[in-house]
Amino acid sequence: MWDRNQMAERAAQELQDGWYVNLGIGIPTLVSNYIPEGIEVTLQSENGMLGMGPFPYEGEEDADLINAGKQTITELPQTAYFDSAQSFAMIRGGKIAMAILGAMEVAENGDLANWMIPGKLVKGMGGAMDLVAGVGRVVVVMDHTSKHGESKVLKSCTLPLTGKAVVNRIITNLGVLDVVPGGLQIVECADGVTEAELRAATEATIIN
Amino acid sequence: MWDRNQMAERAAQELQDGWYVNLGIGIPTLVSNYIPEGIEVTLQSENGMLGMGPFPYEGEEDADLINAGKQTITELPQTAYFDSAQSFAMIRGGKIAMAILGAMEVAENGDLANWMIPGKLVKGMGGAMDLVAGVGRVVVVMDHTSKHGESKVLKSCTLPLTGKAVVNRIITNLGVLDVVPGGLQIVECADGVTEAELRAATEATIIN
Amino acid sequence: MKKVYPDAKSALDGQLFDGMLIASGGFGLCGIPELLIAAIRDAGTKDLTVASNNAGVDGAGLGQLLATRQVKKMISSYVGENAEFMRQYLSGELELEFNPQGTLAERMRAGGAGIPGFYTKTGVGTVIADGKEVKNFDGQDYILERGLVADLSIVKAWKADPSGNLVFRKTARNFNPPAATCGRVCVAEVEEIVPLGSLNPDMIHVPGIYVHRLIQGSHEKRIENRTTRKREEA
Amino acid sequence: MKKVYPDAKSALDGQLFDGMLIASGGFGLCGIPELLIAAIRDAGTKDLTVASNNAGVDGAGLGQLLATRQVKKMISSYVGENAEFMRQYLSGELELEFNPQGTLAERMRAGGAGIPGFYTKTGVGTVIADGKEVKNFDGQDYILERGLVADLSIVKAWKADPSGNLVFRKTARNFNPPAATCGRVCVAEVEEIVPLGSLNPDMIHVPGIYVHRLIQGSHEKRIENRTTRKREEA
Repeated sequence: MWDRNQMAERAAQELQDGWYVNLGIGIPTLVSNYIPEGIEVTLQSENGMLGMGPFPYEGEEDADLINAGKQTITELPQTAYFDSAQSFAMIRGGKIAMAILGAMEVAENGDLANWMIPGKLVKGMGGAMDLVAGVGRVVVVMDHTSKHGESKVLKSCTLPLTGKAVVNRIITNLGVLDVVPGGLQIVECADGVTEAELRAATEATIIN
Repeated sequence: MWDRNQMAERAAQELQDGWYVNLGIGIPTLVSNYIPEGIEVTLQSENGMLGMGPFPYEGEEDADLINAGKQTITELPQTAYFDSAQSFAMIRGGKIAMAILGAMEVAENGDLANWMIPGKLVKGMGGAMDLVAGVGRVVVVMDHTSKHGESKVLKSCTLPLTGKAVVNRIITNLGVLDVVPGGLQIVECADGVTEAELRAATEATIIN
Repeated sequence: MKKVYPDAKSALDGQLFDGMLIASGGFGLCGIPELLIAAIRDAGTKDLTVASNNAGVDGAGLGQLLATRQVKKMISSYVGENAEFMRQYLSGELELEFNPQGTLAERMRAGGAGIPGFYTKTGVGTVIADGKEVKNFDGQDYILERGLVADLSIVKAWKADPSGNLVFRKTARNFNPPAATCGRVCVAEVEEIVPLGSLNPDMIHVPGIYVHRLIQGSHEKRIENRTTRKREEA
Repeated sequence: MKKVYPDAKSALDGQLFDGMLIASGGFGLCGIPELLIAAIRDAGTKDLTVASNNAGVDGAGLGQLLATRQVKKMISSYVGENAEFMRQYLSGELELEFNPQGTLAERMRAGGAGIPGFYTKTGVGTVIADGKEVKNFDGQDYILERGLVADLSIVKAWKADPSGNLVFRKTARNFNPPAATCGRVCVAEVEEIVPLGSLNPDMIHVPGIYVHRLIQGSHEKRIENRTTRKREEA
C-alpha cells in the first residue's frame, strides 16, 4: 500500500518533458517533490502564474505571490504572471497538458466528484470544473476507500459532479487504474497489494 | 458651404472633456486639429493604442508605431498599447464615447454604408462594423451629395450596410442633422447654406 | 477630467445604491480593494450582489460587508475560510450563485467586451448546466454562459498614472483586470500614483479607459496560508 | 524541451501541410512574421487558408504567398493595398471571407480560450449576419460567431526568452497575441532572444505556454504610409 508520498511519487511518473501541468491542493501538491530527473515541467497556478517555484525561505514571504491554495510561493526565471481570464483561457483552451487533482469519488466512466457534499459545508468548485473540462489529461490521486472502508472508485458517482467523463487515470493508495471503454483497467498494483485486494476495494467494473 | 476643414472643425464641437474617441480615416482624422480649448480627449487607434499623438517629426518615424490608417504617428505621456482583441473589447464593450466616421450613404433611420460597392473594388470593413455597433455615439462626416449631385442622405441605403440604425448625427458640407424617431432633424445649416438648400439636397425625410 | 480622488469615500460618492451589482477583484486576500470595501461598509449600502471569486475571511476583504449583512447575494467560485458567510448561507440569509472560477473570470471579461453570451465546456453534465442552453459544436456539448456587467467595479492595483492606466504586481493581478472592464463605473485603489509618463506604455495591464476614479492608499496585506521552507533545505 | 530553432525553415519543419489553416499576426506591414512567411513560400505548401487582418502588399507580408498562388482563401477584415490579391479575387482564383476586425480578433482569442462560439452586436443587420444564428439578449439582437482554431499560428514579437515568453513593441503587438493563442502549434519570430530571467515576469504579453517554437531574425520593417510633420510646426 502506498502512503501519500508514494502516491505523489507515482503520480510524478505521469509527467513528460516540456509539459505544462496544474497540480491540485493536497497530495497533488506533493508531486512537485518527485519530478523525475531530466523531465522539465512548468507548473501553472490558476490564480495567474506559469512557472511556480517552491515555498519561500522564512521571512521572504510576499503577500502578492500566492498559489491557488493561497500558500506563499516563489517565482522562477521563466515565470510569467497574467490575469484570471487569461489563466482560464489557457486552461479551457487545452494548453495545459495535464491536471493532477484530488477527488471524493470517481466513476468507471470517468465522472469526477470533488467539490461538494450536499447538506454539509459547501466551499465551491474553484477552478476544478474548468480544469477537468479543459486540460489534455486528468489524473486523479486519492485514497481508494473512505475512512469507513467504502470504495471511492464507483460504478457511478453519488455526489454532485465536477465533470462528466473527464478522468483518464486514477492513482490511489492501492494502485493505478485507467478509464477505458466499458470500465476501468488495472495498470498496476501498489507495493504489497494483490490484484484481488485491489478488485475487492473497487466498486467500479474492472474489465481486465 | 463648409470645406473639409470646416466640417472637421464643426465635428470637433461634438467632443466632450474626458471622452475617449475614435476618428476614422479622411476628414475625421482632421478633427484632431480642432479640439476646443479646455477639452481633453484621448484618441483610440483600433490597431491597439490609446493616446494617439501627432505625426512624428521627419526622420523620427517608427515602423512599429502606426495608426489604423497605417500612418506613422507618435505616443503621448498617457499612451497605452494593447492587442487587437483588447482593442475591440473596449470598442464592443461601449468604452469609447464616440466615433467620427466617413460614409458613402446614411439613411434616415441611422443605417450607415461605408465599406463596399458591389461589383467594384472591395477593400473590406476593417474595424468600422465593430465601431458603429459598439461605441456610445456615432457621428458621420461626409459630403452631402455625390460628385454627380445625388443625395447621400437617403430614405434607405442602397449599398451594403456597415451598421443598422447606428448613426446619431450627420455633419456634411451643407449642415448638421440628427437621426430622430421618424426621420432627420436639422440642427444647423452650414455657413451660407439656406435651410431650403439643405432640404433640397436631402432625400431622407426631414421632420422639422 | 480629474480621475484622482483624495480617499475611498469621495471616490465612491454618488456611485452607490441599494440593490446594486458590484464586481470586485482579488483572489482570497491577495489583491483585494480593502479600502474601497471598507468605504462601502461605512456607506451602509444594502442588498448588494457581489461578484467576486471569494468572499474574504471573517473581518477582512468582503467579510467586512458580510458582517454588516449588506450583501444579499454572492457570485463566487469558492467561499471557504469564512464562518460568518457559512452561517448566513446555511440559515438562508444569503444567496449564493456558484460559478466555476474560469467561467466567472470570462463572464466579467465578456461583460466588459460587449459579449452578452459565450459557450464553454466547463460544467457540462453538472449542476452548473441546470437551466442553461446547451449547444453542440463539432460533436461536443457546450453551455451558454452570460457576460456579466456590473454597476460598479472595485479593483486593487500596484501603480497607476493619473490617466488611470493600471499596473499590477505578481499574483495580485488575478481577477482585477476582468473586474475592472465589466463595471459601468470602475474605481481603483492603488499603492502608488506615479506621474503621467512614468509608466512604460507597452506594459500597462489595464488601460485608463476602463478606470473612472482612482485613490492612492495602503492597507495591511494579509497572508492566508504562510508556507515557507527552511534555509537548510536549499 | 528546446523551443529555439536556428532558422525559419527548421522551425516550420513538420508543421506544414497542404490545405491547412494558418493564423498570422500583424496589422498592415506592422508586426508581421516576414521570415516565417518567406519560409512557407519556399516550402511551397498549397491550398492554404490564412486568417490575417490584412493580406500584405504586393511582394511583402502575405503578398509573398499570394504571388505564388499558395493561398486558397483569406479570412481578413481589410485587403486593400494589394493589386495581385484583387486580381486573383476578382478572377475567382481566391476565396475571401470578410470578418469585421474586432470579430476576427475575438474569434482568434476565443479559439485559443476554448470558446467555440460567442455573441456580438457587430454586423447585426448586415451581410455579415447572413446564415448566422441571431439571438436576443435583454432586448437586443446579437449574432453567433465561431472561435477560430488554426493548425499553425505564425507571429512576430520584439523579444522572447528561451521558454517562449513574448514581449511586443508599440502597435506591432496588434493581432499577434490572439493569433498566438489560437494555433495548435505556434511559431514565433522575434527580434531578440534574451536570456531566461531577463524579462520582467509581470510584463509578459504572451506566456511561453502558447509558443512552441522560436526563431531570432531580422527583416526590413517597411512603412506603408510615411506621415510626418515639419520641425517648424512644433
